[in-house]
Amino acid sequence: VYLHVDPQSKIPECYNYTNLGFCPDGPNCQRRHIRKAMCPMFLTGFCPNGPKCELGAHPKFKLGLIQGQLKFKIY
Amino acid sequence: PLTQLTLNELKDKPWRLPGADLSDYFNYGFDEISWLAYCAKQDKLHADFNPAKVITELLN
Amino acid sequence: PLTQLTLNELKDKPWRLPGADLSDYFNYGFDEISWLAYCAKQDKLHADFNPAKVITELLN
Ligand SMILES: [Zn+2]
Ligand SMILES: [Zn+2]
Repeated sequence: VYLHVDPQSKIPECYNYTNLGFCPDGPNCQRRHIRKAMCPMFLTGFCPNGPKCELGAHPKFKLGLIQGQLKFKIY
Repeated sequence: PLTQLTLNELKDKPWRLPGADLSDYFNYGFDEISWLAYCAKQDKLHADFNPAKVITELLN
Repeated sequence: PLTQLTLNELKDKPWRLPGADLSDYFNYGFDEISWLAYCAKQDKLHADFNPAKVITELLN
């Protein structure tokens, strides 16, 4: 049995794309842009499934960890 | 959307467990109380939102 | 909101160019408009329903 190793898998996931939903570097970004669907409940504000949710991603729109040129301030 | 009632019906409240990350469950910086306050404001039918009751329930 | 300013500050908006793939820039099926709306909601709800603020209001 072959374990197929995706050469992309060593590239870290893009924080902006995953958490903020936008990365200004687009296709030129050095990090991976992993396309996801958002959990519709989480989009509303709350999903009881938490980290085990299978309805979609629960992106953390968190500030202060942003890489690159995007600068967000939320208070 | 999940309302106050639904939240109270959930027997397990895994976001309260030690080590749980609230932001895995709540978006927009909500926690349990602020989420309930938001639901109450969203839904005028839940104008019976009673802060004292919410706090009491949370502490139980 | 500040998030909107930030996007406007980007001189190039390469995702608008012909042949650009929006999903290279925007995740979750967002486009420029829906993403800005999402940011605005983040801004607003963080400000209005910040847990500390809600608690303060409940106790007053
Ligand atoms: Zn990126
Ligand atoms: Zn979910």
